Amino acid sequence: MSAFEARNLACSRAGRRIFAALDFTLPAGGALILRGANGSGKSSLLRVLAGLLAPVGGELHWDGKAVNDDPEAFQDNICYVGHGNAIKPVLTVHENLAFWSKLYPPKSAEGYDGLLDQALETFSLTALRDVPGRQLSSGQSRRLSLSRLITSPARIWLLDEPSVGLDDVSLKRLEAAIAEHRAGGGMVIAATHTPLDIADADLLLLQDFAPPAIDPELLENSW
Amino acid sequence: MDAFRTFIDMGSYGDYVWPSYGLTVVIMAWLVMSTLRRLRAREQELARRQGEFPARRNRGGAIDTPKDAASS
Amino acid sequence: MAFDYFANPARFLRLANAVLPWCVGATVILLASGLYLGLFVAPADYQQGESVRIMYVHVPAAWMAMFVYTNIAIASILSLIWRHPLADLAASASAPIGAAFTFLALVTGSLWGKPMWGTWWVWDARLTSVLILFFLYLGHMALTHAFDNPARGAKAAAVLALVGFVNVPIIKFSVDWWNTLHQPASVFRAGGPTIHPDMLWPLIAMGLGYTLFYITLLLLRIKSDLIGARLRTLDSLRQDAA
Amino acid sequence: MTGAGGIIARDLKLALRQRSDAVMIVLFFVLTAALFPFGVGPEANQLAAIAPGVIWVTALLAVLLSLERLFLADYEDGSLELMALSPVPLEFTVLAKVFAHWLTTGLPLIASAPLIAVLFNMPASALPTLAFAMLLGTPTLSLIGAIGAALTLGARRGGVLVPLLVLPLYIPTLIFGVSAVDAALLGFPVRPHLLLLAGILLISLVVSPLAGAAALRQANE
Repeated sequence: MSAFEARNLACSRAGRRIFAALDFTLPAGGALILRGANGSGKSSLLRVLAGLLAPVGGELHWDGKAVNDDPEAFQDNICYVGHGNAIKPVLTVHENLAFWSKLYPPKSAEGYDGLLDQALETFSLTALRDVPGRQLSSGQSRRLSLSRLITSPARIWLLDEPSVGLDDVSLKRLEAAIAEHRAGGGMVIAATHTPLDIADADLLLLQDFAPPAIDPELLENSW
Repeated sequence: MDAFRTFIDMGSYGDYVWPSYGLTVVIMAWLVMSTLRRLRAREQELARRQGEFPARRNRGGAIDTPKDAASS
Repeated sequence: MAFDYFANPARFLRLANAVLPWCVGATVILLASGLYLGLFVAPADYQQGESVRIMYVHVPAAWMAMFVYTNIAIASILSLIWRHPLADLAASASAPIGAAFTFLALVTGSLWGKPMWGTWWVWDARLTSVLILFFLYLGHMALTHAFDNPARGAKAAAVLALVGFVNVPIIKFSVDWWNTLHQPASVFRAGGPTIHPDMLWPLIAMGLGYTLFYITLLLLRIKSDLIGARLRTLDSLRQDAA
Repeated sequence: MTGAGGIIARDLKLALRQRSDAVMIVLFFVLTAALFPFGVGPEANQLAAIAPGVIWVTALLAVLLSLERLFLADYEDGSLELMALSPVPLEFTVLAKVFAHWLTTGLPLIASAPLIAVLFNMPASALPTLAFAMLLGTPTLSLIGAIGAALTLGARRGGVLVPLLVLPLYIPTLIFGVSAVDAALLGFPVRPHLLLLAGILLISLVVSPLAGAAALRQANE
């Protein structure tokens, strides 16, 4: 069965180590919640997992194979929802979603149209379908950004503060979508401050992987 | 004295030859000065702050850095 | 791998400290003998008279302009492909030195040109190419320092240096082409294959002297940047402690 | 490749809905060129002589002005990250975005160049060569400009930095672009000039996606 694994992962930003010796194993259908103070490296970890940021040490494994052997092939397995909503103000809700969805192969055989409608329905955006991006509230923008998850064929969802700006109803919808994704063998890794109700999720506390406050070796041997 | 004057005159091209050499000296000297000044300042600051953390002095440099700390 | 050896700064510093005195000594000797040969031994040119002595500071500067840019391009490849940490420092430390030499080549070329052409500046193919090279240097330096994260600046500058390096021959060719369209071929030929040996020796001495001068400064600047990086690490450690 | 097509279609749709951007670039082109007669005097022969140079230099500046919108908005709203993660290779993404950029700036510039030629009293016989040279040269301007735009994402003073990085690299295109039109005006063969422009375009087609993609990856880090 496929699993997503991180071994001895280390990351630094602007020459400053933020976490080190980080390990986790996520089985199919698993969920991992990242917690930690501001600046503890939750976002950086997600960006490392997505392949946007190169780790300074350690490796990732997918299906028992090292991700580094073929990073491009691995990227088909992830759907990343970051801080930026990537919504163009002059495109409508539907156009925005359609553009991102069509960069990927369709999730199911019935093609894009049904998927797009389903995604908009999931996050109650159907009524806003033809509204241009500039008229959306921040919560609505977040929902539109999240709706990419529904059309994506990816097995791993990487969510950076997915619940920011969401009302209670939308939050419930997100939790339901996550549960459904996991039921189908998908995996979710989410960084969040607000309580997100995800059944038996593993918890990863980033402060457990903070580098030692003073690292003399680093001091002598770093560029 | 005359030999010196003809040397300075450079066959009436002195106005061009000496500024060329002069500017070369000035620019190269400036490169050296600015490099040394920055090096000295940083060496002094490092010496001043070395005691700030109980860093293990590791003059031998025998430990191979994981290529990581790189690029900072 | 040989260049992996210097992936450790302490090791690099030890080697640099050992080599530096020799570099300084050789630089001084070469520049002194070059100046002596150029100013006292070399004969005046039968056409250009004593003004030809500008050649001994001008031509090596023009060589260095190209040589240093080539070095930056090589360092950029090492940085982008092998991510060698020394390469970024070498590139960023080289750029101001190369820019200074390029500037010298331009000004001394102009000072040499004034008595020959009667004006300070002609759009001579050679001078024009060097002027553009100077702009490439300025762009590289500006980009290196344009980011809050020095690593990002170094990587961006490496990409720029490689793009610039691909473009240098194209720029040279296009400027030559443009120049022949618009101007009679220049009477002014710096150096050339039929140069008198008494003129060649000071040129070689100065050229080697400039090269060693560059190497000396490069080592000093890398050393200084290494200390700077260590100070930054100290800063972040202090922040973490706070 | 369908993905790259999608990016072109999207950028064109964006440009169409923000038409004022492209219109501004063309206006800048015409207005700047129209300043030259005030600088050098209204004498017809003189204006005709400098026309090719003025058209190329102002076109170059107009392209420079348009470079900011190539990646900046996508960088700021997170689109660039998603593009880097998509199955479309980032090199193709760069090419697609450059192509869309050229369609919305280079092409309008080519279309409005004859207007300036007429204002400068340039003989109509050279117009086909001017159009053809611009057809080969303006894509190069977009391609090289993309490298500068990508490299300066996230930089302090990115806006003033781009001209410093890009203008020196524009010089070969400027030289051969002008010399082609000059040759046409003087009745010399224009083929070699155009071939050189095409050669530079080919080199840029290889270098720009590679360098641009590398720069975008750095910006996303």
